[in-house]
Amino acid sequence: MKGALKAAAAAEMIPDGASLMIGGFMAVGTPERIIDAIVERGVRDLTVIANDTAMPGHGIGKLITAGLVRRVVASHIGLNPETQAKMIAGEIACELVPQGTLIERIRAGGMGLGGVLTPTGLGTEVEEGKQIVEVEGKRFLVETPLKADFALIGAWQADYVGNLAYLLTAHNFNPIIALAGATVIAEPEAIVPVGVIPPDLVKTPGVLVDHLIVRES
Amino acid sequence: MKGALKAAAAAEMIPDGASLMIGGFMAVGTPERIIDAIVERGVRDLTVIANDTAMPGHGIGKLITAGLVRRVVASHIGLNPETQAKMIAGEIACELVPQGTLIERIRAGGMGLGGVLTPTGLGTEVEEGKQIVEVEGKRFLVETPLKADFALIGAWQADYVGNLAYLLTAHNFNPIIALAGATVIAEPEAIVPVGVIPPDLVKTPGVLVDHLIVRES
Amino acid sequence: MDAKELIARRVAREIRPGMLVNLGIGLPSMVANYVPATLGVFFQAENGVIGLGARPPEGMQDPHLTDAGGGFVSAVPGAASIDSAMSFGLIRGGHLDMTVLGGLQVNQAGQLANWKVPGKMVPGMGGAMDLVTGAARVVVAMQHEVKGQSKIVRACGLPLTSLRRVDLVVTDLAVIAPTEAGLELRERAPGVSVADILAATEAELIVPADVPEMVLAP
Amino acid sequence: MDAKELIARRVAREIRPGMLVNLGIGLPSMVANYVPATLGVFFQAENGVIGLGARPPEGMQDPHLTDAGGGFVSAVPGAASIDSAMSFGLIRGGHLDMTVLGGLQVNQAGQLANWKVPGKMVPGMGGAMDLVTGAARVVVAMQHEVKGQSKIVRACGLPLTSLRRVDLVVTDLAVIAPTEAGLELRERAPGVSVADILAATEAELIVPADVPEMVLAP
Repeated sequence: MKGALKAAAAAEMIPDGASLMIGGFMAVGTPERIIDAIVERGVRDLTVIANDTAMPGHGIGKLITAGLVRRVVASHIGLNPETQAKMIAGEIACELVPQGTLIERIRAGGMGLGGVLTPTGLGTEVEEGKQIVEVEGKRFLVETPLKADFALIGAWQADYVGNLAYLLTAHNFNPIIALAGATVIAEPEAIVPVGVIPPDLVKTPGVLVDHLIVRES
Repeated sequence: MKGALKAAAAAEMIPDGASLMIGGFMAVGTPERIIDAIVERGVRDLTVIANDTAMPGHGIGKLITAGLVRRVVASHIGLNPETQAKMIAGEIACELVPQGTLIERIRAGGMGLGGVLTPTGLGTEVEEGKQIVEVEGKRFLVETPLKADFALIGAWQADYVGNLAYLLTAHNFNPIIALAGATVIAEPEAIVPVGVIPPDLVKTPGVLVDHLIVRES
Repeated sequence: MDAKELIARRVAREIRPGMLVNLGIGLPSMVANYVPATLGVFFQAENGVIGLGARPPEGMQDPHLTDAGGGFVSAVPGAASIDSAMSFGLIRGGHLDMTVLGGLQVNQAGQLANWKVPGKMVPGMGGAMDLVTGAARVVVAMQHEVKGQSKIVRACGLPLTSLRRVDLVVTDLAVIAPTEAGLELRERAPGVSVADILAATEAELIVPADVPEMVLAP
Repeated sequence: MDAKELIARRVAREIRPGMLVNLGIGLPSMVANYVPATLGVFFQAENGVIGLGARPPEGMQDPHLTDAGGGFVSAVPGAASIDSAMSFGLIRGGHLDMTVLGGLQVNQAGQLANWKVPGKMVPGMGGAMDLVTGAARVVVAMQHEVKGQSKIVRACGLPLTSLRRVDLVVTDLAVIAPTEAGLELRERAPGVSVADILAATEAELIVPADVPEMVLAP
């Protein structure tokens, strides 16, 4: 059984300089209350690993606007002009990663694999500086695994075991980053009694989740 | 929309010498009606890629007993003495693969990855003859991807789009082999109207499934 | 009919019954408007759904159901939710039957550049590199020229998206099929001559004796 | 109390509240009998469930709910279904807090052999190699000797399961902790002397001044 924290208490756990994997795709499925609490607390020099940086005023965009992020590993920052401006100004270091490679690198980190062998990026700028291996006569990039100090999850339902279920396109990176954070904090839309979520609907087993955020009213 | 075939019609598609990935763990989640039809038809020289070969009289065990299998790629054959006897007699070639490596090799084959970088098997007999790569100072075995001519899936519910849902421990290899068969044949316990399976319960999207087996009464 | 609608209507005719198709943001997304529901085509949004449907009526939007551009969409009966690993597994593994993407340049070898203009536009490649590398069929939908400059070039000045040769390029002037032999001119837009196309194209085109006019989806 | 029950009761005391634990087939599976439900421990069956429960009463078996040996089990409230890729992702990624496995031999370096007796028993490694390589804590539960031969040996004659040094070995005679320095004798079974253990052990043991008697779970 896990207790449920207020978002502010979760933000207290996150030190300056921490690396955060954050779920969501253009802020859909992003844990907004945790993000608001991080902004409120003013945690600095964060590394954010996520699909994108959303747009100003939404999800990860709030962290960017508040100047709390020093490094971004993402597949797309095109819809957040602030991220691009800060990257060009040298305030944020951006590593841009093909989306399918990014999610597999996170999965590899979370599942104890040594990396990802992918054809994506071969012969492009993405290849630069990377190891290439040949398997059965074909060449593949070796992409390194990714882990983070914290994974911040947006979920639909949780129970007090920590099991999580997601809705529709709000799955995205969430079930994968839950494997790769040293500490996993989930912000569900609702917390239901144990036994309410059918075992076959659980996408993140509770054993992966360290803390739940309680619904604040 | 996909029509539903009788198991015998599905078995007709499978030629001698075909490679089959078959779902199930000790015959739990194995498509028994397709297997019965293959035995009935007497397809020969099959390669079977599966977690195990079950036990005589159950699931893949029926293919072994009937002498239809020439090669097995599995993690465990210990509960089927016939597989072991035929292996020792040289009638079946067995490649034994750690279970976690086997499922990742199938996933890699189905998802267009070049292979699997795993620490499992390093320094053991499993390492013999395999490429080793070093990533960030750690050594990993390079395990090759696996694909097959057919994936034979045991499922709980299907709809006529081909979407599949599974129950409890009958998931096992099924959702993964659905990615790696050139032709995917699913044997559900029930076929329900399109729209009945909630999108969040679908573990195998219908676009992966080529044929459904109708319930025979 | 404006150039974008013409391109979308022509691309729509590439789509076969039962296909799984991914449409990029912008022009490519317009293709869905010209694909009849009776074809049984499933659209994938790489952010997490197979069975993308039309924009929902006002008041019926669900914040958990959006497309890759972040816009509200609906789901058709038989839709499936997928996480990002499954989504890109389908793409990289060749289970996606067709992707339609915008382009900045296509070179003589049929390779696409569409993700970066160094020093100007560095949005990140998103899913484009995986889509072009992995999809069973890659269709580029773009205007033939930009500011009087051909986008079909001998060599891409912009960074490549993938080494993979795309399968078809549909522009407001022409349909071009990259092949091992080179860029084959296959069709002309209505009212456009082969000479017009050659004049607007920097790359060398293989021109067969007969170049029919495009047939557009209704 | 027979040897197996003694081992199972001692291993049970290694399990901490809230852990995710995988118990191997045979002797290790007996450990669950001595873990109180109040600990909130979740058992994983690697074939696909977290929250494995007791064998169901006759007539209440579900053919979709079995353990890794193929036997009928139940699921506790809060259980989760997992496919094999997730199951071994949890194992290889270190999310499994403890695995308890049987053993054929443990060598001086604390490495385990438990999957093959060449020429005699070649069942395949199943999940054992991933479990030993990946679990956060590996506990070997086995009899100290077989047919008068020590199973704690200087060098394994049998093929290794993993290069990884296991964390604890619990036998019917002793508890031994493999460390960087070697195999440390930690506890004696009730009524067994250090001399008895040394006599039954081929490998060299580090013997501290005080070797307390095992405390068993009730």
